[in-house]
Amino acid sequence: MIARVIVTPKPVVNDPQGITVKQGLATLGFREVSDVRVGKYIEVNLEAETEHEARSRVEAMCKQLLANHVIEDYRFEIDMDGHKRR
Amino acid sequence: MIARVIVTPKPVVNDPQGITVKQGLATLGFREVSDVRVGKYIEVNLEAETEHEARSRVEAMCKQLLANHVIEDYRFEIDMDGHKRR
Amino acid sequence: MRSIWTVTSADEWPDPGGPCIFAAWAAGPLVKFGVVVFPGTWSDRDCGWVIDQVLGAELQYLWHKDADLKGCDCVILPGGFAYGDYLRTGAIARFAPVMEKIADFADRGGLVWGICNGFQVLCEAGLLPGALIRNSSLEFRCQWTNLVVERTDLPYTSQCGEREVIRVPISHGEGNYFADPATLSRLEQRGQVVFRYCDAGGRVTNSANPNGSMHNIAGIVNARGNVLGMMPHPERCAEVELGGTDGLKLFRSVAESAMKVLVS
Amino acid sequence: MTAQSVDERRLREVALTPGEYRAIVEELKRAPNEVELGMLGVLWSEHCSYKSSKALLRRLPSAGAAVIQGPGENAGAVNIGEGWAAVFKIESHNHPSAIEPYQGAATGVGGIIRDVIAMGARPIALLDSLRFGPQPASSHHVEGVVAGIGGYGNCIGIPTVGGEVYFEDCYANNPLVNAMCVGLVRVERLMRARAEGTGNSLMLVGADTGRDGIHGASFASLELDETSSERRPAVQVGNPFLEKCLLEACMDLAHTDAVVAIQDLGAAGLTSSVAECAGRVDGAGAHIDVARVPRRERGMTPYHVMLSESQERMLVVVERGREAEVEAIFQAWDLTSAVIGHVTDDGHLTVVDGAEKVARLPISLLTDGAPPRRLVGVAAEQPPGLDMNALPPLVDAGAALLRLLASPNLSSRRGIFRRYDHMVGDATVIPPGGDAAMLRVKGTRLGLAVTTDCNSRYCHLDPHLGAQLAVAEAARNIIATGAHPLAVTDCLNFANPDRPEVYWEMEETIAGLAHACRAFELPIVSGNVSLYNDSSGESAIYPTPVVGMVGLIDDYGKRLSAGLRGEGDFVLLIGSSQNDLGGSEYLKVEHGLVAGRPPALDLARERAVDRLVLAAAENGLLQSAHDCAEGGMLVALAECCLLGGIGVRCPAIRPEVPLRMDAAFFGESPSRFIVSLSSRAMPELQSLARRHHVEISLLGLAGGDSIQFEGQFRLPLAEIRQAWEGALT
Ligand SMILES: Nc1ncnc2c1ncn2[C@@H]1O[C@H](COP(=O)(O)OP(=O)(O)O)[C@@H](O)[C@H]1O
Ligand SMILES: [Mg+2]
Repeated sequence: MIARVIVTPKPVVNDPQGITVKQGLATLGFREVSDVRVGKYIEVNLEAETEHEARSRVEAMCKQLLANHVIEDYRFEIDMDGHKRR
Repeated sequence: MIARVIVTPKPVVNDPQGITVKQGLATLGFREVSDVRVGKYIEVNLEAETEHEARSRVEAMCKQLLANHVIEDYRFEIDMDGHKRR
Repeated sequence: MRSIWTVTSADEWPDPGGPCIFAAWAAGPLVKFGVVVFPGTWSDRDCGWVIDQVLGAELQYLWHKDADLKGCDCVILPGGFAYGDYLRTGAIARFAPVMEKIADFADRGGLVWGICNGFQVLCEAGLLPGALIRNSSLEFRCQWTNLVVERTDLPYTSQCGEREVIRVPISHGEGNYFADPATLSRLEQRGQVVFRYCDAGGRVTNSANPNGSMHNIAGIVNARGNVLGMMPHPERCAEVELGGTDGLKLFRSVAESAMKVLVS
Repeated sequence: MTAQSVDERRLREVALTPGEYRAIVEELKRAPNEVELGMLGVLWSEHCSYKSSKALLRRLPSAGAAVIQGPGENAGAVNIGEGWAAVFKIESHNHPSAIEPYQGAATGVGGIIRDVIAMGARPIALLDSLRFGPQPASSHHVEGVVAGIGGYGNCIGIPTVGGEVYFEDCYANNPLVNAMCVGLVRVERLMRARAEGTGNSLMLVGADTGRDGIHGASFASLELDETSSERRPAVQVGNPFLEKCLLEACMDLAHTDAVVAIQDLGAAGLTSSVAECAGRVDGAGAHIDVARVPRRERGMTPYHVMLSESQERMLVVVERGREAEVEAIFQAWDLTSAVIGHVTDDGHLTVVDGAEKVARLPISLLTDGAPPRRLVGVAAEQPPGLDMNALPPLVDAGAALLRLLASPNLSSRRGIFRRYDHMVGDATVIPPGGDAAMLRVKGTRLGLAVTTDCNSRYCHLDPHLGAQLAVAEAARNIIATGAHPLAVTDCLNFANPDRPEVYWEMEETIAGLAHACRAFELPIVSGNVSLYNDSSGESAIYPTPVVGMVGLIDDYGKRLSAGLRGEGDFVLLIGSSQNDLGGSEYLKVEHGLVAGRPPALDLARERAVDRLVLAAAENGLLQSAHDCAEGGMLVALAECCLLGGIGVRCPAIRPEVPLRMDAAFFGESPSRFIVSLSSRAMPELQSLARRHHVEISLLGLAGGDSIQFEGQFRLPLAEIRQAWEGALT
């Protein structure tokens, strides 16, 4: 199955990348953009017996490695039928 | 409204970051992980009259700036009710 | 020599020499280099130093907001982190106003030379094929590398010997050259690979590859031969006190080629 | 609100004691409001007020013929000739790096760069002095910190040319990250952050202000404990790209004479930068309107704005009426600038939010009001002695050498410094990897040598002596390049000074520093103190006085580096060796001991040795020079070989009684160098040595591809290199 993890900078944390991309978009004429935040997307292929088990394992991965909880938030979804898109 | 854009490395592009994350997870005992790909998550707050308009604008942003088609694929969803989480 | 550049292949060039050329050299090479400055560029001053103080050629900084190349014969896109390299290296820089002029200039055969971040910008702008991704080590690398010069018929390398090995430092976190298989084989077939990472003996080996680049590619040129992109920094090795002078050969080549065009 | 009624909890939040609160009420003759309390809290924190260390710091010498600017400004400055001043300072970012290694280290680099920019100087080099717990447990810290330093320095385009890395148990929960920045400015363009001229405008430039790092300064003044992670919003994210633009724009300010002063915003943000800037001018005050401060977030209160530690901001004092000129310069770099207030002559910092009054405090209360803390020092327990007779004799010097070179404190640092751009600027004429690095001053023949040094194990065993040894080692590192030591910046890292033995360590360390700097005639022109480096009072760090030193050579063409140069050159040990095994790496690596007294330092002899090496370098006698430090003679010799790619052939070492074999090879006697020279230069060196009364001994001849001591051991250079380079990659 596949876990799709999204890691984003916490709302109060400065996001220089987002600020710069927003300015870049403005230069390109996308002036309707009021805010940009840039985070990470992590696709994890894993084996698990149940969705519940997958959920708790991915939760642990996020806590321990995938997200830096000092400055980042994370969320994820589990796709039981998902398979590697290669 | 909010556009949630996901940019992933194309399957043919090797993804050293993904490989390293996979190894890191294995070291932490997550041996059930068979593959990891690391991409970007970009949250764009924008104004648009209609979902259709939003869609075409975000499509243009992706083409021009947010993704590099030589090495990356992108996809996005539009959340009409989404607002900045601040 | 302020006219549009015309690139001829090296063997068609007339034999340089004769007193007039040396007189011209004595007054400094006549070529005018333009060095582009984006917000976040930092090799601009180093390139400027080499052009102005070491080579003695004419130097013109080009601001990213400029809409005019000010009569430069060779435009350098130098190293740095334009716009912080946020999102992707070179991604935002390629939209700077000056880039439009540079694309036109390249179209007309003008010399456009991307170094490090400049190479990344040229790829993003589509002036060179492929892309530069994260080093396979995932680490930034600042170190000397050996490069084998695979083309010496270019205005950038005419002062190098056939398959000469030159020592030039790299300094990048994303210099891992990638192109899809079709593009890569086209590059190889057409001899567009100019520099490859190699060992001191010129052998192109895995262990000599500092960043995981496909085919050990360190620099490529476009099909026409006027747009060069390279990750290593020739402007960091133009004086003995900095550990080597091989980089100066590339700057000299450009100056010399300009001379040749002038006499031709 | 009276002194009694103020909530204790609130006081703790702003890190003020009830006594301090009483002092505030007494001075103001009223209770401070919330915003005022917050402002006083940050400025009276240890980090900003130096209330525990100020009295001691006065003992450090800061005067000297070359000094243009001593302590008290954003950075120190010394005259290096030809119209140039070198500007430099070192600063700690220990606490943020413990919590978030990457961003903590990155913003530490960003902060020290702004200090140099504020002096009007262009930064030309960075150094980083790092301390971690033992590997592999500390690898999370090491990885993050090294990546963070590189992430910032590489992006902004200032070369990171030196530093140090040590691993000791005491840093496991308290890693140290000290960053030093060196800049250059024409003497007449040196700026000072003085808010002169009533009515002049205060402009805030650079990043928008967010809610980041509120109470960061107070945070750095507390011990780390379990709740530290809850204070994590104090962690800030750096934007090196923005700082690069800020740097260039500030350099462009030199084209206008409209700018009176520049002050960076660091710890305690707007509050401290405005107060400090006004505090440097008698009677000056400032009027600030927080409503004019550009913000990154909605819903920020005046409290947030005054205390925010958002990075990449500068305060610029501009002549009234010329704001547009300055704005245009920042605009060219796409940077926001806003006039947020003006200079007054009422000696007060007045803060308003549009029409509303927010705070009004005397500048002197903010900057000088914190009551000094009178602490007492009590000598720490004597560390374990060393019974030399109980030490087993050295059996195989070659095998010991390999183990020492592979140990984390002695192995090659290449795995670290190759992740830093150390070449940008085209000025690095001696790259990292040897002793001091050297940067040429373009347009002249001048070379600036830079280094940071401190062996904190010595300081732990004897703080007074350890501090002197740090100065001596830094000086030797400078001298090994052929440069003359010029001036010092210091970063004093200690545990909790409320503990008498820690305060005693501070007293001893500072006395030792002062003593050595006086002996070397070296002024300390800037510095920083970081206290409370103990987690929950358990694991206190060793006293760690990092010495940053700058030296000058009048012609960088005469510079020396550490690597051997030519086959057949004579390899000499300059200086004499004693049984100095106390505190050595040899003891730790081979015998698992941290014990004994650090090597004795005879400052007169040290100076004689230094003078000899400088004279020999000056006269062009030497091919290479290397400081003999941790690991002793044999490790230093191996480094000379490895850096030069040439081996050495030596006769057997037969030390004369009472010198022991292990001490001869691995003892860490100070005041020694390893040099190489051609045989032709020998007679002249010998006579120089006699004149300086310095002992020199021939170790062997450079050549071959192994290190051999006849009849003792022979090791191929390749094997040695593998041990040395394998450890830290
Ligand atoms: N953290 C670091 N960053 C950059 N350079 C470093 C770092 N640590 C050590 N170096 C460099 O590696 C070399 C060896 O360091 P060190 O063993 O501390 O030297 P020494 O004992 O002579 O002071 C020096 O050039 C030093 O500047
Ligand atoms: Mg040292």
